[in-house]
Amino acid sequence: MTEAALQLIDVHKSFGHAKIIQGLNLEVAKGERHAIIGPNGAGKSTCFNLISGRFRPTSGRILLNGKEVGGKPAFEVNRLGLSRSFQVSNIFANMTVRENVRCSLLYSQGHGYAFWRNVGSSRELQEKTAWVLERVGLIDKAHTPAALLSYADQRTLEIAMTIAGDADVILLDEPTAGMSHSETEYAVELIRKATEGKTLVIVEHDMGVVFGLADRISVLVYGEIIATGKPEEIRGDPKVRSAYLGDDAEALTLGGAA
Amino acid sequence: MTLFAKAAMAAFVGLAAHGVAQADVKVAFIDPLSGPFGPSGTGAYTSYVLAFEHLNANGGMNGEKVELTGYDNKVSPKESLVQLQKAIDSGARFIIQGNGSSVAAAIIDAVNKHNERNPGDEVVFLNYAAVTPAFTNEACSFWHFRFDAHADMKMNAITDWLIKRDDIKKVYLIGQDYVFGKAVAEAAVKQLGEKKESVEIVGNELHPLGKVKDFTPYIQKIQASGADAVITGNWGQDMVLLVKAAGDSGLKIPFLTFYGGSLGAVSTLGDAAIGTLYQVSEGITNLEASDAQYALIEEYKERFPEYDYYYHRAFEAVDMLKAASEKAGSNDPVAIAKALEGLTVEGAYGPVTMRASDHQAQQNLYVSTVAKDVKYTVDNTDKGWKLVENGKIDAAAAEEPTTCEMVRP
Amino acid sequence: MTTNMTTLAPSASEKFTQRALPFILFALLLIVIPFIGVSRGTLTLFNHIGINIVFALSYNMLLGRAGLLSFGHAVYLGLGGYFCVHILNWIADADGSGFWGNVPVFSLPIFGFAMGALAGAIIGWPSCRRAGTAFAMISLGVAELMSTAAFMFDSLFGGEMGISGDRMSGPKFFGLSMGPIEQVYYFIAFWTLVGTVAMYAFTRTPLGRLSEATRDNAERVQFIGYDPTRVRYLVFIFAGAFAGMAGGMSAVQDEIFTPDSLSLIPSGAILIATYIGGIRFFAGPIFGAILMTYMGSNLSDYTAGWLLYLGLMFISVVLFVPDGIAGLVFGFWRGIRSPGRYALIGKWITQILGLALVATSVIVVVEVAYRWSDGYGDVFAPFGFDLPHNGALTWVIGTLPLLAGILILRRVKRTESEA
Amino acid sequence: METIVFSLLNGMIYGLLLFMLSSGLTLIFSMMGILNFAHASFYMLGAYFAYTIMGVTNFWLALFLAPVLAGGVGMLVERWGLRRVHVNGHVAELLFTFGLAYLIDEVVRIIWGRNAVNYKVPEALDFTLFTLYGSNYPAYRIFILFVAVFMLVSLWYLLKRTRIGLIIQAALTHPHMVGHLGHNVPLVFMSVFGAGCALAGLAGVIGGNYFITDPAMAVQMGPIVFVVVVVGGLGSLEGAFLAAMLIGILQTSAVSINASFSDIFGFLGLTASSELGRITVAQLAPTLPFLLLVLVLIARPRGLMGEREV
Repeated sequence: MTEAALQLIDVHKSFGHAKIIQGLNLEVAKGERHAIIGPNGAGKSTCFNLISGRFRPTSGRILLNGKEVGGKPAFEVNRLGLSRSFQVSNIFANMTVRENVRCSLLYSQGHGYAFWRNVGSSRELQEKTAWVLERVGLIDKAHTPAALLSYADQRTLEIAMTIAGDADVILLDEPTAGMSHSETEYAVELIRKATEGKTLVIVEHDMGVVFGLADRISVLVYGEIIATGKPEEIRGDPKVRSAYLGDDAEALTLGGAA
Repeated sequence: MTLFAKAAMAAFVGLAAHGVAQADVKVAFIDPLSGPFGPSGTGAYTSYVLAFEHLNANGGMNGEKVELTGYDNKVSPKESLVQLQKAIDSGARFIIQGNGSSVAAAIIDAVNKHNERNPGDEVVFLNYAAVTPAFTNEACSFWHFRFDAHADMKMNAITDWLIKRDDIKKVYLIGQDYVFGKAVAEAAVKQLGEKKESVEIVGNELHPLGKVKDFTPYIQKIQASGADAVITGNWGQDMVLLVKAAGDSGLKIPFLTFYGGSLGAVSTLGDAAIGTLYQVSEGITNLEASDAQYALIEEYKERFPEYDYYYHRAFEAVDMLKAASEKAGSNDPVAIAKALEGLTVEGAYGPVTMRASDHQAQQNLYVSTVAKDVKYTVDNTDKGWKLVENGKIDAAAAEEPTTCEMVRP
Repeated sequence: MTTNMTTLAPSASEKFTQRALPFILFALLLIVIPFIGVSRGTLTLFNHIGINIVFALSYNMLLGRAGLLSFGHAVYLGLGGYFCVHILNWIADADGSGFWGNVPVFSLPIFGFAMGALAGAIIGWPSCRRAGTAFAMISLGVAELMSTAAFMFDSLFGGEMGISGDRMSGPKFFGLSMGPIEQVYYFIAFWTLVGTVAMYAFTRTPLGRLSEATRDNAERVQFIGYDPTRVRYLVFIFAGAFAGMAGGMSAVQDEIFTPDSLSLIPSGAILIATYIGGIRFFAGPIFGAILMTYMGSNLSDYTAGWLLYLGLMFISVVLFVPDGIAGLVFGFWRGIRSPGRYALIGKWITQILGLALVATSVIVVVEVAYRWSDGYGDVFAPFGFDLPHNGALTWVIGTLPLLAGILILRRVKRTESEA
Repeated sequence: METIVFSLLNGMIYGLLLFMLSSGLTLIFSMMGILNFAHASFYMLGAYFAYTIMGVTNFWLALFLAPVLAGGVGMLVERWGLRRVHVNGHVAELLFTFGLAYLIDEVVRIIWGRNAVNYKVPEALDFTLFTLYGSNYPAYRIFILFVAVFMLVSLWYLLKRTRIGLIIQAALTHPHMVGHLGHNVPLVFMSVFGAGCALAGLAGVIGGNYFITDPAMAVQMGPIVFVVVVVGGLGSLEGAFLAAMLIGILQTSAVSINASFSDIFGFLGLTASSELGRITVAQLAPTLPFLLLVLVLIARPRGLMGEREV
């Protein structure tokens, strides 16, 4: 068996007395596109925060490419090849789109904390910045301050920053939240293109996106994964259906049909 | 010429009505004129304004009018240097300053350097209140003249008076924790040891400069020590709060101070000041004096009701400047500096001599205390300063030797 | 791909006009100043302006660029300056021999830089672990601690008298004896230019960019592979270093340092200068330093109320022009080149008129109040008008223009928001 | 023994004054996130208002009226100043109050002059209450104690037993919640700011004649108030109380200790002849609060009893 890109073994997380994550086990293979779904408050965001180093797990192990990352600070996890986006746009608002992307590239391009180099003089850095912007279609807005972008463009920038650093594991937290139908379609296409050959873990409410994109899906309910499998397996799983009541269950079906 | 000073001068001297008089000798007054230390600087500035006004009315310096300009240094040594440069630039050749030994040290240093670097363009520094002894000892300069008695001399006056009081056997020293406060304490220890061994120093305390809000703990230490008198070099708020806390705690022993006469102390203390607050100075308004002196005091109070006639030495300094210019027959700063050396003028409260060896003025000192029923009151209260018994210390008795090795041009 | 690059990065000519040209003009201006026949006093003022430009720019590395509000930046200027004054004395004592005997006074800012960096590295270590208000409070505590402690160590800080030195000692550099103020001017001008260029260059380095990223969003910085604490710490060291460099310049110019140069007062002053200048622009602190240095040493000649004017100005900037002088200047520059310039010019003229009216009233009231409160019977008499505190005319001038001005300004604002 | 008793007593009174001053700032800081640099200026205003009112009427009216006036000024400042800069963030708010402190200082100088004013303890309270170890104890100090305790109890009652108190308490710990409770947030903010300033004004009324009423009193008190708030911890009046008492007693007792570093650290080889060895604990007294501030912020950012980090 090939080594998993991401592996969570019996991870627990509690805040005070509130047990948010209770024994999470998850394995994402290299190159796999994995979606995590579940009702609100199931702990999806917490799960991302644990993986990306924002929170420290109460117990359990988190392995990234076989290396323990649980409890490591976020920047170290990032350096080990994991990059994530945020549910609420989390960008450098006072900087231009180009600067946002350029900053996201600095570490992977080996610039470290350098104070003896001009950012403008590195040809590779300029080219890579332009390449990323081109790829996500923000090249025309390169000089716009990020705060002035439209909502959808800010989401796109969020994705651009996430994929910029050449991480091989990408975590996207509801990338299409709040987008219109056409914007969503565009974003899905973008994600598909940009994460080619990479491992992708995505949290998403839009079942169309989930079923269109994911190779495998995990269902997270009350801090536990109740099912993992291919989209069609999940769709038919009675446990999942009972977890999703009403509209959400319908969404599940619709998503499958789409 | 600055606008503020111009407006002030116009109002004070009445020049506005008569058109601008020809000003040939420019004098710069560099001290705080605004901000928290503004009052002490302005008190002295007004004294100089009146003194120069009288000088100009009496023929000026060798017939030339004197123009006084105030420069606000915000008691910062650095800012003082900027103002000094501005003053020199506008033609001032005499610099007056007094508030803060750190500022004075910076000005002495800068004047020395300026005179060395710009021969033919010399300036002279007339110090009226910075009393760190070093300025007329190891750090003396030909360009610096001090019209106030320095800390050791004032201490001499205090200790001379103190040893005559047989009821004072235990003395407590308290001062601000910096060069000046330490110098005061050192001088007190040394002089008391030499003059009267039986006087015991029961405490020698330094407190942080300008940071103590409640002196009660210190007062309690003084009370516990059984002291009969306290000697302090404190000034400003540290002075006022110290005696205030003493009053509150019922500590009724003499506080021998350098700056008890500074603005606000008497009014803050109220009746508690009587018999507890003592100061040493070169003169107080309630001494026997000529009618001319009384007239001057009254004129000052009328012109500047917010202040009291306190900076007597400002008037002495201006008198000496005039005498020196006449002796030299010129208004050239170098000639006047040379003429000032060894010069004696007859002041209102006794002769004043500028000792040639260190440029330290020698004059009588007076120990006084607060009393009611006096001719001139202070702080708009019903109290004023009154000479105490044995309070007059002759210039000769207050004199201190100097270690100055004067380098003359 | 290459075509994209050329469209993204500014062209060579843009780079020249936007980056190199301002510095070349700045350098030319610095060289020309002594030739226009200024007095020694003015040169002294220029020297202090130069020192404050470097100091304010170094402060803005924290406040504007890294988003760190410090109330103790003068500590680094002070420590750098003290070190340099000590070096001045070592140079004088070495008398031409040994290491210090061969150090030209001209190079002092380098030592100040090193000392500032060292101080920044030591003090920054605990304080940069926190950002925001906690950082501000730590800096306040550190400033109070340092300035009080300085009074306790006389051999290092010289007590309230401070430590002074003589800049004319040591080997000459380019034949400069450093005695006359003109020579000191060139020394200051040189280092002001060096400091300004270096700090501008810093903004273009990866670390400089990261400091802005950390200001905008410290959390996100972690997810692009950087430790925000480390970024802050490194920037803090540099800010301290450049402040120390300004201290070295000041040591040569004033030849004295006193413990109060470490206190909250100069730290607060540079905060005000930087903010009034405009923290969002690189050039902002330069404007602020020039204006504040000039006001600080000259405004007090004209009015006893200069502190009040300073406070009013600062508050007005915080309230109405958060981008400071630089924001106004660049806004004006953009405005006159925009197509709608005529409408804009009309608006500006109205605004200036409104401001002038407000200012007239404020000045009259303040000046009359100060004279009244001084109690010398001195009367404020601008342009020959007597304005006593009990004159009707005084209060007419003190109120009517104020009201008219406010009305005009509000009207402009309203039409602006309607448009 | 007498040193300890006096240190504790005086330290407690100083601490209570500090608490009165900083409780208002704790409320403002915790709820609105504004580190009000001008807070001590309201303390000064309280003292000056009281001085003026006392000149016209009497001390007892001043005791009531001066804090109200100071609070009124505070509300105006909030309404016409702070609210406007609020959109520009906390740094702008802080800078606004920083400038305001300058302004109030200068205005006080214009109105009341540059020198200390003669604000006296009222005659009814100007007597010696008792004599302890040969030292008189002024009745006014005990009066301060009473006023402070009265204020403490009222504040406690207001916060724990009234509806508005509950809202404020909720807002202290969860500042974002107030809006969701359907309350008029600007009004709540304005009232809290005014109340905080009134508390500072009250401290000024009873502290101004205990210490000294001059234009420098704000600058001197300012930084120490921050220390109390930060050391006490955000959102915690109990913490502010503890910190105020701690600092009051610490500073007052340190003054009476004459031991020098060489006495304390002699075992490390520090000699009395060295500069470090000569420093005494008494000399260190004014630096202690700031040392405490820095240490607390580094080691325990939430302060003694804070709910949140600063």
